[in-house]
Amino acid sequence: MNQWLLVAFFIFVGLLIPVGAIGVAWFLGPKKPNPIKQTTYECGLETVGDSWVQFKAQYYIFALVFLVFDVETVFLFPWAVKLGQLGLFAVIEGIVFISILVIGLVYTWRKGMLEWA
Amino acid sequence: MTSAQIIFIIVAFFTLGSGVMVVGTGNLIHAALWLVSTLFGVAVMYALLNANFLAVIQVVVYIGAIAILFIFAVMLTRKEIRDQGPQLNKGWWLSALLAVLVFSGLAAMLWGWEGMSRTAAEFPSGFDSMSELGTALISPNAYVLPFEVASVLLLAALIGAVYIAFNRK
Amino acid sequence: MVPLSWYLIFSAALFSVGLFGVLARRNAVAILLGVELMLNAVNVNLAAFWRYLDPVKMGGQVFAVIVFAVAAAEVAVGLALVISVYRQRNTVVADEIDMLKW
Amino acid sequence: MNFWTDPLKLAADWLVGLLVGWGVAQGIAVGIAAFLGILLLIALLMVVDVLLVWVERKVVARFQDRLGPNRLGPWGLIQPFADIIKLLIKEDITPANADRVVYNLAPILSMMSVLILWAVVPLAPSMLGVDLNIGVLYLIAAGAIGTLSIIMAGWSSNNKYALLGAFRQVAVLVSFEIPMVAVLLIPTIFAGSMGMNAIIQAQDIWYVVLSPLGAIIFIIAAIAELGRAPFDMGEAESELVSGYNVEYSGMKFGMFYAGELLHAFTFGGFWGILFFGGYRFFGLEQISPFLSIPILLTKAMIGYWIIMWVKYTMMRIRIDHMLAFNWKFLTPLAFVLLMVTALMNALLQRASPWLYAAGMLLSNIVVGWVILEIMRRFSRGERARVEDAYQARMETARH
Repeated sequence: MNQWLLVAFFIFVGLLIPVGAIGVAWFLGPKKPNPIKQTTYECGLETVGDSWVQFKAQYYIFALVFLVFDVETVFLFPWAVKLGQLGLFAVIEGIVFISILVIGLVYTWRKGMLEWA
Repeated sequence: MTSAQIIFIIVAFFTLGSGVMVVGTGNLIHAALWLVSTLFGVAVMYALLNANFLAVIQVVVYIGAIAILFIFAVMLTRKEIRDQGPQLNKGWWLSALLAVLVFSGLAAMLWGWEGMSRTAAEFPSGFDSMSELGTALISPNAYVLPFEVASVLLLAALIGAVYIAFNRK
Repeated sequence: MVPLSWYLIFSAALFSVGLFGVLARRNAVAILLGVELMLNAVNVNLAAFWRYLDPVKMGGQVFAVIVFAVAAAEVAVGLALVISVYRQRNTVVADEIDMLKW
Repeated sequence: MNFWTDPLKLAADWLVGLLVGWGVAQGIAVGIAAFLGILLLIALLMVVDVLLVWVERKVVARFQDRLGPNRLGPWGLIQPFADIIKLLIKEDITPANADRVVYNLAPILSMMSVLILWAVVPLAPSMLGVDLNIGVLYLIAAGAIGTLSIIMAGWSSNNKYALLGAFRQVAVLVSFEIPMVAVLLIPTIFAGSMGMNAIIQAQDIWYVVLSPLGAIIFIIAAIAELGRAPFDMGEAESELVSGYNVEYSGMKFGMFYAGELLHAFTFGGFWGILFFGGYRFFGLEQISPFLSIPILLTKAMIGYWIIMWVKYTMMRIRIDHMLAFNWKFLTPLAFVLLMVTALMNALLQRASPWLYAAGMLLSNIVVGWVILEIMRRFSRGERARVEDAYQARMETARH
């Protein structure tokens, strides 16, 4: 049997349990909606303006740096699996790869992108 | 029709439906979330093709990083998140026509090809795609150069993107 | 067993959907979403050819992995450009970004 | 093959035989048996989860010099069940401005991202959901879905606190994923495989001995991934009232809460699997799954206890410090450690296992010592800078 079928079962059951729990709660709980109850919570004040506001660019920078690093480290997994059998050449290769990664990190650091300014 | 075919058809329609929603929906956050579901469908495709590594990095890289980046970018480029005005160009029907033409052209081309009904080759016994991929990526007479160049490409992308997005005035 | 053609047709359809998105959407971020769909369609093709032609040769998977890297780079730079333009011009509508026309 | 050595296979064979006897096709019967097994596993996990609520409350009470729940049942053991009943009969409020579909999907995905982790957890040598050859990456993939659920919850609530909490939480989560992935490469290098079972089988010497720094970095990154204190930026009560789940109530909130606890327990388990030999304990696991499952769960519980210990001892770190700590300390350290490990692995390839372990341990100690030395110098410099600035300010104030 394909392994992924079992993963699909896990995902299905993993969805089933929370859906079931929330469904039972929805079935059992009282349903008396009113406009005051359904307002957005803002520490007792009435909410001002839209909350889907614009965010600071810093979040994007962190996500960006993360994206690049994530892709590169994920690529290292096939390398790590075969490392034992391939000897010193593979190690040097991987070290070059990681060093290029670290250069990127040093560059962003030097440019002050990693500051939460 | 076998069970594999039924699963394929369900996944394919799910993925394509989500893809249509990506290009069709007005709210960009919704579009990004539909993109996530499309990407997940593609990951299932990889799983159906026994490409374990691709299936997992599809989820890790695309859903875990690229989709998040899209959502962040949408939040950053908005004063009011709900789009005003039309989402599509004036000549959108031309684009639709072109897309349909491309699809029918590709389909027609595939129709005449003799490899169409080819079925998957069996894996040799003891075949571990993960370890083969490791060998292919790092052994000197295989794909070591693309592997290293990919890291240089990503370094360039990082430097370029950081420079562009964050040029403080 | 699913024949190869199904995967190819599927990926052609996904590619066309992405193409429509790239051509028809006005918002630059949405255009990049369309590009992502197209890249994914390409990757499905590569994986399918790897599986159906000669699974012992890992070329198809390696190619797909490189496409992942390219996609990541493309998104990083593309979205950075969009954000940069937004900060200067206050718009993300592709038609209104026309600084280089003059 | 008897009940004592392999109960699961026995039960599965019996069930398949029964179903085939009823005229069900072989493949479908196996599928049904697998499905029921998974259902059983996850149902048991939910029971564990309920008990974790009790453990958590009891332990935090002790940390804070209180008694914790002690009214209902012996030692308050019935308390979590009462909590569940309360959550079940509470009104399910959806804010009027929320994006309904996304809002309701987020807690479900959050719980799912935790439950599917157990697909790759080996409970015993012959007892695990799926022995994927990419098991380690599966961990990261499930985490990606969890990250997505947080951003969905924050955005769809249409609440400023929720959105801010979600954004901060996601920034922290993605940042700490880098050292996490880098450190996950270390057991992969040692074992030469990404499968969880293979990693456990290869641990004749626990990997915590080979790479203590790796184990420490993993648990720090794991705490951040879990969004627990000191990295609980997303739900900082005092700043953001409750962060991304502020608008959630009733069972939907319960899903986030239960998901968080089970996630912590699961990561305790992964810590045990990757660095402390998983179900292995002096050959006891060979005797019976009835011994190996308690061994694994005990290790998971110890990991969970350490996570709780950190949570109730440390105060919350400011977000800029948190990100600086990750990008300027943890990530470079993880990469350096990775490079050193790869190099040592190649050099000690032909050495005996004990020499290999000693060399690895030594290299870890050297890296740790160097990093501590750098930290010490840096902090002394910082202190001198701050004190000089203070002195200078005092001087100007005097004049």
